Amino acid sequence: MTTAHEEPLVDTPFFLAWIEEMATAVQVERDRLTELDAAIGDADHGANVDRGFTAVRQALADGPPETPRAVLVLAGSTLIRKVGGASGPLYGTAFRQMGRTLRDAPEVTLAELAVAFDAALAGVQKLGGAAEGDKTMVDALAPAVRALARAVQDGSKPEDAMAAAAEAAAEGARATVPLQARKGRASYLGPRSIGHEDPGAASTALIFAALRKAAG
Amino acid sequence: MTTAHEEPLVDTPFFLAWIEEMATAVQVERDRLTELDAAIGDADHGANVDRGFTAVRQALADGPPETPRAVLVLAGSTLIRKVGGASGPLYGTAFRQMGRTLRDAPEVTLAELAVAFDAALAGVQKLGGAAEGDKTMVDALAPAVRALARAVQDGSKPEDAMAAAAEAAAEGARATVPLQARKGRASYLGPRSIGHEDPGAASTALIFAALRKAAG
Amino acid sequence: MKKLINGVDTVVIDALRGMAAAHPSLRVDLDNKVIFRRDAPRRGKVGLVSGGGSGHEPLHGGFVGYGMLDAACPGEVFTSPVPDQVIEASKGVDGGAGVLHIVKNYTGDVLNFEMAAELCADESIEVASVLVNDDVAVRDSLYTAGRRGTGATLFVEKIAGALAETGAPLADVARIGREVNERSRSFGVALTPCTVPAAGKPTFELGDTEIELGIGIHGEPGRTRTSHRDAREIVRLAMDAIYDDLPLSGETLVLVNGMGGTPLMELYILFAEVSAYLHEKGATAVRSLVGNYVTSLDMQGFSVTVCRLTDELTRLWDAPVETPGLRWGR
Amino acid sequence: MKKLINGVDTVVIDALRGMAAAHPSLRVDLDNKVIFRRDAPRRGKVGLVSGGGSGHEPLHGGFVGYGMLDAACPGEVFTSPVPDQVIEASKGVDGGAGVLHIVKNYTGDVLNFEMAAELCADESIEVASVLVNDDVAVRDSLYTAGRRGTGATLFVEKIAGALAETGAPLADVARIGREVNERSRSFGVALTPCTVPAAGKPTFELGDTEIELGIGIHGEPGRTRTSHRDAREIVRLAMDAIYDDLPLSGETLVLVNGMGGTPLMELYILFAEVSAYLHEKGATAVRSLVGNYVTSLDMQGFSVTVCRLTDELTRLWDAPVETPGLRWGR
Ligand SMILES: Nc1ncnc2c1ncn2[C@@H]1O[C@H](COP(=O)(O)OP(=O)(O)O)[C@@H](O)[C@H]1O
Ligand SMILES: Nc1ncnc2c1ncn2[C@@H]1O[C@H](COP(=O)(O)OP(=O)(O)O)[C@@H](O)[C@H]1O
Ligand SMILES: [Mg+2]
Ligand SMILES: [Mg+2]
Ligand SMILES: [Mg+2]
Ligand SMILES: [Mg+2]
Repeated sequence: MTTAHEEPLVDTPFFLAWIEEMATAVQVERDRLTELDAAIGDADHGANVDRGFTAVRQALADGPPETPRAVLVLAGSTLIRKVGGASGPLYGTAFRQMGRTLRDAPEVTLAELAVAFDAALAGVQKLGGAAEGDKTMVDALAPAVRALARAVQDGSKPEDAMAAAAEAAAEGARATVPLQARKGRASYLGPRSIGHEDPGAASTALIFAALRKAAG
Repeated sequence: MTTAHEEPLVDTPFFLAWIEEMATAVQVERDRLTELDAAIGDADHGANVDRGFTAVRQALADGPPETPRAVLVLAGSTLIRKVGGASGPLYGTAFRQMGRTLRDAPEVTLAELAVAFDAALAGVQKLGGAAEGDKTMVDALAPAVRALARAVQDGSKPEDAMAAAAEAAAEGARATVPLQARKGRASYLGPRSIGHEDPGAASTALIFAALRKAAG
Repeated sequence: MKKLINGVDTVVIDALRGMAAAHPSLRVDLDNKVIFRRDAPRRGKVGLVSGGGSGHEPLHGGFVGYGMLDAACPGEVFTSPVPDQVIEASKGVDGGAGVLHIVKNYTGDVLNFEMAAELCADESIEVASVLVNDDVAVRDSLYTAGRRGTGATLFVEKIAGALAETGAPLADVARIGREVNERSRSFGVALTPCTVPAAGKPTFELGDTEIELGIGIHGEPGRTRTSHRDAREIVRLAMDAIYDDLPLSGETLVLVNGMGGTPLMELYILFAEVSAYLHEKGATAVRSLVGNYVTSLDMQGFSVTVCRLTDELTRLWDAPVETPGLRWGR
Repeated sequence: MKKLINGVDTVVIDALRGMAAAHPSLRVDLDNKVIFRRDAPRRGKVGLVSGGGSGHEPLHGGFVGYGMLDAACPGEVFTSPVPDQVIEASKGVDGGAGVLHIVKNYTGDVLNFEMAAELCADESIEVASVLVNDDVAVRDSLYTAGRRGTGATLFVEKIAGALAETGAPLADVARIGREVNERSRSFGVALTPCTVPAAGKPTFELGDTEIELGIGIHGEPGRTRTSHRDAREIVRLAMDAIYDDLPLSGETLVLVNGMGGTPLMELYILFAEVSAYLHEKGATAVRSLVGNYVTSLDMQGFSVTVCRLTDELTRLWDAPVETPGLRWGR
């Protein structure tokens, strides 16, 4: 990440670091994610995202792309190709849409990143049809995307904007606990889904925590 | 049982009482017998003998036979027809052989009873091929039959002879604990059969305890 | 967790190796994780592709063969397959008459099959889909992901497979698949949870006298927990739930399905009760299957699926089938 | 204990009711507890009767039908049938060519079938017997009741049934049954005990990292207890035990059999290992079955059975069979 220009820029190494942090985080938290999924789903979310981000890490190592766009598109298509389940296409689409919104340059502005995150959210919602409050990853993703956009608009430093996004995601994930699920497997449980954190929201919070970490 | 004659006589009501006592005893001890069988067999011995003696009780109630011989033969064939497993044919044969050795009279002498028990033992051994020490019902039956014969020879009163038989059977059953099984299912366990009481020996001990009870 | 496996990460591929070794009638593509009929693609025949998470065996791989599926795509345990698998499978079975995707209604399955279908279209493979959603335990409303696909999947695969074998066009094969789904309903009950290998412990806990009603096939808890009771009463709960949704009469096809850990003896006891229930309602099980067909790893429990037959459906059900898991007439 | 039953005393009869309702090709005599082929007795054909304790389903009732058994006698759970059942069955299948009793080598089964055979002789029914004793975990010596009959029973029933279907005389059908038995060996492994309904609790206890080697099919503990390990290593233990007794080479028929509570996925993983083991020894599984065929209620575990084929045995194995549990060629 460089802040030498007037407008803060985010470069390819930053995105690679972010993905590295993500892969580490979901590996470390794999069992907790699976336990969350066991309670209201089918006990595979930890394994799914771990398998996915490990594959992304591998794909990036095999042929490191040169632009943020390429990093994100490769990450997204790797997730689609390796994860399966609901989270595979959803996360895959999120990263692909994010990437496809960016110019194919070695650095992008923070404002462009905010727009890209918005595209990620739109992609997830278009594909999965979930609104906020349905107890899905959208409940962490949407507030995080909003917080980032607001911080960028307010002229925050990159690390502060990303910290704000991470906090919003964590808060959004926590806030899924009292909700009754209306999308995904947890919706099969009806009222019994209340009282548990949504696993996808929890992994989304990890993704934004990784973003903050990558920002230093 | 009458002891009015010089030689003690055993009558039909005694045999009916004996069978009643047996049926009660195996019902009460059903779970223990099954647990013994679970340890070194297949967890059905309690159910088997309970089903068998309940059926015998029913058969006797349906048409009470008039002689000890008929009581025993009916008991034996009912066991063969209702129990299955190893114990069904073995116990069935024991009772049938016992009956078939007796005259078809309403009363038999104690000496005749001893001979009949000897036939029971011979029947079980011929059919099952087990010797003493093989950790089977024979380990309770053989000493009981011997004790009864000895007591009768010594001129004991019927109740004393039967008590001696009951004690010998109980002792014989207990003595199966340290043995390694060489017949029946328990033999599949090899040395692992050591340390458990044989379920068939345990039920034989119950049969002789019932004999003592029936003798008053 | 005790399982007969070589490692939690290789269960799917190791099982595929076993299928390849056991069934010469199949061609198992270990790289792409696709189970094919050995003779696929068949010129002029609609190709049937199904798939879903592993852990439901014999579904789907065990239903690949003459008169049923042309290919199956097994995902990781309880995880829908990825689009690549579905694309490989679709390419491999397309004999020029198009490909039918049979998809159980789970968000993951739907999304991955949809993505695959789009990419197939790019490669000029004509794809139609049948969505299976037979489970009455889930209300199909704005507040759920819709009914789950469970036992009826087998009926759809068998009957659509039989029609495809006659050379019928894709639209007809899709139509009959949808008809089977619409005429079928299921309900499941668990006595115990199951253990996903990678999770290492049971997906939920259940007391010694409790059962879960309205379970799916992914080890998830059911809609409600209740006290254990006689087979007769449990069957009544399940059948009432089905009947409330689809009144039963006339000739039916019934599947009494074990979840993987239930002895066949118990499934027959259940079938006797199902059969008596149907009789009471003026319906008959003229065709039936009793066994472990759509399972949930080692879960103890069962599901019951009823399909209201038509003459056409009965005829197609009776048509020859030759797969590892279902076979008659050949 | 949670089971899908109406009561511990009625499990056998309730399951028979279910079989009667599910399989129109069978005639189930509920009074005598015998499962018949609907078309028994068949004039001039040797009648095949098998039986044993219940709890091993689909063995034996699920193997009644064309090309296999003519009748099966289910005893109580894990309890051999009584002679009356065997006599009824024998009478009901005698088409004038005599009756073959297929008996697993357990004291109870042997005694009850022997008694029945004697009484059949009194009624002028010619009876021959095949004793199945394939389990290498038990040494056949003066110090045991001899080897148990386990998985090979299915092979004997199928192959003798196929020969009987050709109209072969009783002596030949008995001979081939004995030949199959002599050429077959089995070994079983348990991960968990099973629960006999009437006993109400598991037959033994096993730690979270322990397995039982050399189990039979009656929930009994095995010969030794050892630590749990990879499927590959467990298969090696089982196959070595078989190989030590009967060196394997050439073409074989292999059954990888679940004990009732093991997912099919795991059985396929085991089959891959068995197949690799055979390959190493210069043998091949040219025919195989993978599934729950000779079970032990809800036990988790498996057994593997290998039969060294001859051309004649392969031909008879391939012959058509139509039973609830095994079906091909019709
Ligand atoms: N329609 C949807 N829209 C957005 N997110 C969804 C949707 N359905 C499921 N999810 C997310 O996916 C997560 C589950 O992912 P995962 O367990 O990997 O897949 P699966 O549910 O197929 O097993 C849920 O916790 C939820 O956050
Ligand atoms: N060959 C034999 N001779 C004498 N008794 C035997 C023999 N085999 C088994 N038994 C007796 O039968 C008992 C088991 O009876 P049971 O459990 O009812 O039958 P099964 O072993 O067929 O399950 C054993 O405990 C043993 O005492
Ligand atoms: Mg999940
Ligand atoms: Mg027993
Ligand atoms: Mg899943
Ligand atoms: Mg028994």
